[in-house]
Amino acid sequence: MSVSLARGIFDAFFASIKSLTKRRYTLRYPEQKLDLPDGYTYDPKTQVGSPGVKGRHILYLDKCTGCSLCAIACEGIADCIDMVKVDGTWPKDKKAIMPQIDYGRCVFCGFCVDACPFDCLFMTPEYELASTDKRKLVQTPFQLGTLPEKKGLVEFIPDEKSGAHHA
Amino acid sequence: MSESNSVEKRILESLKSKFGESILEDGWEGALAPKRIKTFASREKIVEVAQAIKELGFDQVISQGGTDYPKDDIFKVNYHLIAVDNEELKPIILSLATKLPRNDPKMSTLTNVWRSAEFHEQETFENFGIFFEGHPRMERLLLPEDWDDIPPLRKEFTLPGR
Amino acid sequence: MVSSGSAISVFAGKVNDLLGTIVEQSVKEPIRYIVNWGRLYALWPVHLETACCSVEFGAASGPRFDLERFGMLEAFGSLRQCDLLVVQGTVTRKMAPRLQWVYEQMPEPKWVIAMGACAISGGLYIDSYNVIQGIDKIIPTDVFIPGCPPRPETLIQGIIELQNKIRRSRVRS
Amino acid sequence: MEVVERQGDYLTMSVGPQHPGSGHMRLIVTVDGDIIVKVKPDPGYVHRGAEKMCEVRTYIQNIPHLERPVIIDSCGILFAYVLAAEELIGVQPPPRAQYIRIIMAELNRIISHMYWLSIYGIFMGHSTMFMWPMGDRELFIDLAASIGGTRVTFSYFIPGGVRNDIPPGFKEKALKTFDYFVKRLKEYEKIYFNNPLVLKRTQGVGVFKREDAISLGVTGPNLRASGVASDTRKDEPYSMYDTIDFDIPTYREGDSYSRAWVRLEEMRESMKIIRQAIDKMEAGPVKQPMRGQIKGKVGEAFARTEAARGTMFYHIVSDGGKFPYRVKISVPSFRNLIAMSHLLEGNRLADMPVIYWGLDYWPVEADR
Repeated sequence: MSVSLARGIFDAFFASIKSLTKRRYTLRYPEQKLDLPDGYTYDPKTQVGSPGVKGRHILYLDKCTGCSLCAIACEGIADCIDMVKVDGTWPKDKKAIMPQIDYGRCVFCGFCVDACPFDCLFMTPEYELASTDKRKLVQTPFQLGTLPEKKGLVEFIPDEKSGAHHA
Repeated sequence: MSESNSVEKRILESLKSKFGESILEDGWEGALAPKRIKTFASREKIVEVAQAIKELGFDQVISQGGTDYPKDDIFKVNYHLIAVDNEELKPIILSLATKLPRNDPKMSTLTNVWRSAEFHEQETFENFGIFFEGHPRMERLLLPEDWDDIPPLRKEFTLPGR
Repeated sequence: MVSSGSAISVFAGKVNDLLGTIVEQSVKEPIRYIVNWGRLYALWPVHLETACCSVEFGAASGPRFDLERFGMLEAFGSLRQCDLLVVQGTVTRKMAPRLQWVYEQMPEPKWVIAMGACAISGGLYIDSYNVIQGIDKIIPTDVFIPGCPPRPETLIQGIIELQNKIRRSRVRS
Repeated sequence: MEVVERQGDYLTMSVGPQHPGSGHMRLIVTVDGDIIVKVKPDPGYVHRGAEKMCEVRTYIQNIPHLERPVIIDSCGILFAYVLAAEELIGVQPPPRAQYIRIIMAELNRIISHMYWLSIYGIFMGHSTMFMWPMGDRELFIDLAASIGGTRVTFSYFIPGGVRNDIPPGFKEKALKTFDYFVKRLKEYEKIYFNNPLVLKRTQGVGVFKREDAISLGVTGPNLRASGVASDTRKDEPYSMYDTIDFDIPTYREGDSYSRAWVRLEEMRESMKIIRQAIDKMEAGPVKQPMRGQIKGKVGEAFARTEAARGTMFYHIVSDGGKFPYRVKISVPSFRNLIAMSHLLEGNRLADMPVIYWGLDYWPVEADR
């Protein structure tokens, strides 16, 4: 009994000590950022999406027709899309209304992307949306129209010799 | 498929021989499907039928819930039963249904037959206001303590803004 | 005599005021900086899980994201030594009074983070009969972290936002 | 468990909802000294009315909120809903979609068990066992996120298939992760499962007898730890599980220790299943296209699947409209809750966290 006890404790201790030689696990977030793939897109013809990250949306303003199908799809989910008036003239969008998304409600399910028949609402891998002001979470069509810069740098590598690490 | 179907048929036949055709009397759909048996019992006979089903080998209540039909003025209560300890019955789910009038939603509890029905019945009580006579703890479980509205899963309860 | 005496006292009072402002300006700002700096990197969160966002909070405390790099320690038993309340998800009608009690028991200064769409506005549960539509209706909230649930990176970004806010905040004497 | 009625002062206290060891539920515990005499669970702190909400949402719109009750196992809770909805709508997913579903469900099972394992570690004051699984869980989250898009809530299964194909290079990434993780599991055994200190705290604690486990309606790994080989994947093979070769780990003891072993073994089995599913998968469509408004035919459907915590069951009644008439969700945590008071009575208060979390009770799932 005492031998197995000692052996068990030694095994546990040794397994832990071994990890001192391994590489650092932590992603140092604000300096390092994960290399995420592109955002989620959807092909309305085949009705199949692409495997992509579901983050903040991107709206191609020149393609949007103001059909408000995205808002209808979201109505029963999170009710976060409002169709708002935008300045300027849009040849495809006579009513000049476009989606405005409230990220205080959005759940990033991507069903609005599935609902868009004109290839104009997709998702991007941007996730840095926290704010001290609730009103800033509402993004207007013009804010949604900008592509985020790609900041991703590091990948997660599982490697049992040197330990899982980011590089 | 035919072999597994025979097990279901045999169970249904044995129940039929005990309780007659009333075991099939459900106005909704057929009683037999692959791996599914749908039975019905009136609320006076439900404990008796449940006892017989338990003796066949169905030992757990996987789900118990009500459905509200204001048009027909009834509640339908479904017990879904599985057998975890019986190799032959393992693939089968047996549904035991009963109807209760909406103005007198009361039935006797099945916790004496299957203890696993206890929390499910409590939940049906608070969601529909169906009272289970003889239940050890007929009290509120999930809803807040100060709930004073009608039971939420009844059809006349509408969600705000819908 | 009277007038000259009052003139002197007025003068002395003005000098005193001026000195007071100079001293206050030169002392208060460093003190404010030091006090805020102390608060900044010692945020002790209350361990109150209100719903499913606690999973991602747990993941953020894990080794990959490691909130302790920002002075955020993990679970604590006592509310009396905590100064940060992270509301992790939906607040139901049954939980709302408990959340208020927890908030009232925490000592000043205290900050609140609303984590996840449910805590900010009700999220998916916009029409549920049992969900509070946003915690800023019941307790003052400092930082909003969108997502359902937010990625741990977003949570860390929100905590950095909170630290910036603390850095700017005034210190009561 | 037998409780000897004793003379003396009883103390009733409530554990939770703000308590490091409880999560978002309350247990009203009566103790005599440090022996628990009576436990009354008080759930409902996260009751969000999911069943009522289903009645005013379409079959597709129901998907995001139905997976929120258990976001660490979001595909597991959705699987049964999708199967029942498919029966009502009358669509069949293509075979490739079914294999992808199996991959996602099993990845979610590993993610869920890893989360459970890390919290189990911290409940026993074993900080290393919190850090290691929580860190290695991220590997599987990355795998699942590369398919589903988000970290935990994918909204990935829909009636008729899955929403997108798996990304190129998934197979290599997955196999690399499994090779790494299989070796890590051996280290877990060393530092935790064979650690004499952990053995002392878990062996013989919270014992479930086989008959009690069956009669109380316990399900999932907790039931398998008591010696009942009950697993829906074998009992009533849904999707493509009948083409895959795997075992159901069962233990006879029924204590907290064997409940932990069941889950550890299940992670190994899950990796085995995913390897086979990747190999068996053939190229093809991943979704049956559907036009127009999705409506269910009049009638009812019920389906069960094996989620990480046990058998998930959905009963959907349809009246032919675009909204389901009634959706009954029967979740494993809710059925395991009844066992909690039974198990805790007669044990010491200090063993409460071990027993409580050993059941893998997830309050959000139980409350819905």
